[in-house]
Amino acid sequence: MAEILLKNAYVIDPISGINGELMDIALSGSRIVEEASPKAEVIDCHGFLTLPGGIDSHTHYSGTKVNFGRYMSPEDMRAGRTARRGPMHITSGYSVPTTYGNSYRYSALGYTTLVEGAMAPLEARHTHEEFKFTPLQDSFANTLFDGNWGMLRALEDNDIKHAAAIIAWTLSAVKGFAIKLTNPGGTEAWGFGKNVSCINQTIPTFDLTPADIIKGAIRANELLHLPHSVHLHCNNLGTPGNFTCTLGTFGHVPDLNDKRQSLYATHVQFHSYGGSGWGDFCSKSEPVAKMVNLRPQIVIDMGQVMFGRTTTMTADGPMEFNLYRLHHDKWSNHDIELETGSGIIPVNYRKKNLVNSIMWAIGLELALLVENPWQCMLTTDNPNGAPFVKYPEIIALLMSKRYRDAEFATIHQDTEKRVPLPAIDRELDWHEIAVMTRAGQAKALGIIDIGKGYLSPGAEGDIAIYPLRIDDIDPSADYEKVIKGFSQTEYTIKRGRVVSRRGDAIIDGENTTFWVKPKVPAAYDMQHDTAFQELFERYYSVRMSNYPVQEEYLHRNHCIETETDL
Amino acid sequence: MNVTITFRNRRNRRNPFIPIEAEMITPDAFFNNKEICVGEGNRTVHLNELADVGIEGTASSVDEIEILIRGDASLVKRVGEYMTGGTITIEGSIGMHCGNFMSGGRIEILGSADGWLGREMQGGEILCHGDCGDYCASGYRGGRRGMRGGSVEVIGSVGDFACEHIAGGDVLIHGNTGDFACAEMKGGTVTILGDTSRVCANMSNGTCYVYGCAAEMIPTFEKRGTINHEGLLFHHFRGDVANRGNGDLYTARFTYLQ
Amino acid sequence: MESRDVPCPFCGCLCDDVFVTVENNRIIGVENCCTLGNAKFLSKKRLKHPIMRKNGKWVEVTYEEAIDETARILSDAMRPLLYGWSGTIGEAQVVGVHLAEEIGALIDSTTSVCHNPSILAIQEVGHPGCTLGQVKNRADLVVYWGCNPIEAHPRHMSRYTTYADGYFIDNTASDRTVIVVDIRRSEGAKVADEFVQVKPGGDYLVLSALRAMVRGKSDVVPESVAGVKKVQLQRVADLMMKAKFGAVFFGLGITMSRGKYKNVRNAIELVSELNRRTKFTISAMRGHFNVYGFNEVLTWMAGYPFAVDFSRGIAFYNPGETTVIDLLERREPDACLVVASDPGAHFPKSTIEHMAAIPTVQIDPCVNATTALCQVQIPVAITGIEVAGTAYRMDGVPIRMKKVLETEFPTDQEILERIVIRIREIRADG
Amino acid sequence: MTFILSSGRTIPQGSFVEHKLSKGYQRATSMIYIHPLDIMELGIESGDRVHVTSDIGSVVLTTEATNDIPSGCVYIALGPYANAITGGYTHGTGMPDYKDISVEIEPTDDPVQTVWDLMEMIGGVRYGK
Repeated sequence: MAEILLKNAYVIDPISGINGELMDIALSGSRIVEEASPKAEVIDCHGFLTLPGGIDSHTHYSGTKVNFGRYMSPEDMRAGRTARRGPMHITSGYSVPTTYGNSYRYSALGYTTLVEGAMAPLEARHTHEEFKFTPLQDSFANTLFDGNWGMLRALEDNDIKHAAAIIAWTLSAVKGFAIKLTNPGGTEAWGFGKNVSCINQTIPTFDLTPADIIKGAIRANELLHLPHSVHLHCNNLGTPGNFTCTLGTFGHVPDLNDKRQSLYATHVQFHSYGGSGWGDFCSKSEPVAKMVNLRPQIVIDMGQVMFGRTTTMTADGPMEFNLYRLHHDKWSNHDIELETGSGIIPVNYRKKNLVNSIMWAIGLELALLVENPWQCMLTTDNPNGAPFVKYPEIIALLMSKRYRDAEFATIHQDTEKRVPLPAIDRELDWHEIAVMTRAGQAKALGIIDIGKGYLSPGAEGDIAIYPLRIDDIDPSADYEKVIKGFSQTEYTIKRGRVVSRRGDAIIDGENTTFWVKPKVPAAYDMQHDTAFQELFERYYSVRMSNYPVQEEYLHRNHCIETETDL
Repeated sequence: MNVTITFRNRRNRRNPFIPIEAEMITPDAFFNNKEICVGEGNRTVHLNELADVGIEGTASSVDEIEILIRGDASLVKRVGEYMTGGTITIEGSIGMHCGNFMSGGRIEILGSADGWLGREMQGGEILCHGDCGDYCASGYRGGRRGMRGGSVEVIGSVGDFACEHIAGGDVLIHGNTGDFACAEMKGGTVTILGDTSRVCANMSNGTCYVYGCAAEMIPTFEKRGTINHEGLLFHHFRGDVANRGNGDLYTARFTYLQ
Repeated sequence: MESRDVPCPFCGCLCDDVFVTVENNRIIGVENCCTLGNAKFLSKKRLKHPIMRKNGKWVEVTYEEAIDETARILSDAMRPLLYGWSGTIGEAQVVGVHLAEEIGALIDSTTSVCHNPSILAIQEVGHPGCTLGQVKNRADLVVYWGCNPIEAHPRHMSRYTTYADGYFIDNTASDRTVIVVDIRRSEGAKVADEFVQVKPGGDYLVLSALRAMVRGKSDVVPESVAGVKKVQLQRVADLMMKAKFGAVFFGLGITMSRGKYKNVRNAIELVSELNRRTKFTISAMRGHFNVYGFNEVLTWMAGYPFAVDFSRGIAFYNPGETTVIDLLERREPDACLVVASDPGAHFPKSTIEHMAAIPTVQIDPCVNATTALCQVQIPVAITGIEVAGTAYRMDGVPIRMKKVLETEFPTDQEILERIVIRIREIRADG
Repeated sequence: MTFILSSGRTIPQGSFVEHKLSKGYQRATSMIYIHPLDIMELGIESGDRVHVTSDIGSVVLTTEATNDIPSGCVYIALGPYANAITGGYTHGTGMPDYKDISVEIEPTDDPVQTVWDLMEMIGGVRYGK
């Protein structure tokens, strides 16, 4: 088995309780071990910052919607082309790069694990096909249930166990990882061009409110003992005044799990808006962060917006249509029968635009106002707020008040009156950044047990070594060095092999797909449930037998089996 | 500095129909003393392999560079791409994408130009004495803005989709255009001295004059009466109403497909 | 032996409920399938061994020799073209894309001559669409524009629209209105509630008129547009606005006629406009069973759905320049590999003349019109009957094709992989 | 007489797609659909053969009268016969003009060629008989 010995690594490993120690790390095969044999290849890390491989707990990089973002955007494709070089394939695309583009660029940033934010079960095969061509990262798929007719009918009957059984069957069938709710109820209403406006409004086609769906899914999730919690994209994304909806949603979340949160709320920046319209649009990051601080059962991610062109894509079809009406640019929509929706539009976040400037501030405020970094993950909801290649800049903004002030001086001048950002002095430290970019994700996703997010013996050999000697850098002043250091690892190691070196991918793949399979008693096995079969028979456009993602699509994979309370 | 590039006959090349990708033929590249390489299919070759290159004199700015292209350049693509100054004169015809993205300087083509002449041009001038292919002064696939500035003048006729997505600049076409000239027009001024068809479809802004006949008029333009322009009577249309447009189309004559 | 729920490898509908009976490794019965699919399942004729043209005559050769010759042709070429792909599975298409990348080739698919304009239009204005089940369960208005489902996608109407009941459509006969727009009274037009007959080339104008009407600007529209009376246009516009869920399907009638992608763009913009008032979707009636799959594969690998030129080491895309018809018409390619399609039967004369003039190789199970243009043909197993793998339905739903017969023929994927290996060997030898 | 020709898919053409060299495919793709009034005007009967000529070339086809197509227009299935009169110019879009082609039609006694014949005319070599 191949062995590597990393010498002189300056390690920050929050899960193992290591905060800046010069040490050696031994790798054998795909894992970290106590010690390596003399045969091990030695890599001298020269005291460089060494972290567990980065984990992106919410990113859109694979599947039907992402690929349609590429398909409809030749102007984005030509904006990021690289030639074939060594083992690296050609890449295209800036905000929605090709699969290889995603993989190489994430790897250069030290990321080794990605969670696809939204996989429609009916089109899951597509997501898994792209996972295969994202060779340098492990993949997990959040699976959409917001408009799942089977689940909605069970919840209408207040039969949580039945809802859980449908979730269990679907997750196993489509090789998904977690329950994703995107604008619950809203995507179903969008089937007839409608939306929901608050969590307590009954949706048009089922006798349920979004709150019913969220509460039901959270309870079902815990019945199934899934590694991750419910992963929620709240209702009313992007509308002025939506923070009340966000607070209302958070208020419904019980604390059901002692190992992790009970709700992961994603891209909360887009859900922390005040005002009654675009005219008095303002930041409500403070009440939202305060709520998170009071409720340890909630974890959020930022959904940071950065200025420039990008492509927005979400299962939230009605929201994308509203964006289209604002921008009158190209608009794609793709409803998925019995399950969910989706929409895509390109956007350009501009500093001159007041709303965009406020959005930029809100994301940063959330990260700075949430006291516990384990409760706020660093994301851009890639590519919605910005392409992930902007992460180093976001890290620097969080670590440097001076950088934030310098940026603030360049944005729309009225922003100051609408946001609390200028008054926030907090500067995050290296340890907090390590939490928000890997350790916190591992905990929130519930994947520490499978060796993710830390560097002790037994962990997966996923490591990022950045050319940063942190004792020599004052991030508050040297933010340019922070950006540069996080932009390109010295080494990225995946499953115990060096996959990327100073920005170049050097081998072709060590990725694994992780999926869950709740163990369900026969009485709750939907495979043999006649009402469930009938749903397929009568309303789906594919046969039930052709629906599950076959083994052939899982080249290397790891099935996480869970015991259930059904 | 005077640069003369004389393309040799390619009969002895393996396949003389393979186009030459010559984005490096710009005053800027010669000013920066770059080694000029071109693409011939999947091979990259030195320009000297395909053309005789003569350089006389020196230049202290890009504007002092004059490039003369002789020989058969009708399959040579992307000449003048991204040029910022200086001049290029082409004695014969030129291949596709001549003057793409140019922001300054001048290109004069004594023969004809193939498709995508002056695509996404930002500034400078192009004068083509012959005809021009499809997508003259247009945009790129998926792009919402085509030509943004500068001027294009074509003495002959142009193909289909001329000035598609145009958002700025001036275009003057002495001859006729093909179908869908000025489609999706967003700005700028286009003057067509000959005939055209389905002109200004889906336009949202900008101004177009047609001195000949606009055949198969888009039926969703609002008639605003007649005006006198340079001594001639023009029908004034506003539209495209289907697209909430506020563009102005002036045409001497028009027909509908009824 | 009986196989249920077999997806049909004919058209973009990918009906996945076919029942196939096999005896002695031969298909003896096919149920649930349309005429077109039946013919494919029951087809028996095929080429039994690789063939090569030597001194103007066809001779049988071994797979090894055919592959070696193909590899030599491709590695020697300065502007190789890899064309076809729509009749094979994603797993083989992936190898094709890698091959194109490796040798600096042009790669294009049959999309180029069917829904290429739809893609160009989508790239300008996007695509408000949905899966087919959404139409089946919700659409109370269906519009077939420039397409002819009865002849090209025979089960489309019975599975998703005219004859299909759905969750919110209790009785399809009374709850669904069907409009057909075409230049001729097609079979579909005969069963429509409203038939709009447009003069050839007039679709764009009619679409513009409808858009203005949906905006409430009927007053600008002349009394007749491209052969359609204004009163009928107003009636159609009203039906559209009144619908709870409208679904437009369009086909080659608008992609191939004058204006090409501008027609499709206008149809999409009509649908986008209608969404301001009600719910509307639009979908292309894709032809080959996996034509959409190639678009998906090339997009995630290279960033563009078709017509990619890898000759300069990066992916370059510009339909009209890098599309198969233009390339052949300008006589650029100096070698051609055809996989899983039949350009000989579908391309304009002048373009296949060039194919016949250069070394062309075909990978296909059957002798077809393209055979005559080739130097080499390599027969393979039949995808979707003898080979399993991924195909994408016209609405983007991926479906796994099944293998119902055993075969000794190699698959497209295997042949392509062997060609890649052979090319590497040739290059290593210098 | 001048007509506007369009080509497209038909059921018979589709069902013979796997047998491009069969008589059935030849029949399905060499049929030209034309309005009965136009048939009368040409002075022939449905089933008679005609020479169809475009800017690109000429091909012999068999007529089939139908009221489904307006007078002045003709329709043919996609295939080698349609291609013989279709040009390769795409207006810079990649898509040739398979529809709205202006053609001249006149009666003829010449036979309909086979698919192999058509392929050989452009430089191909038939395989088998």
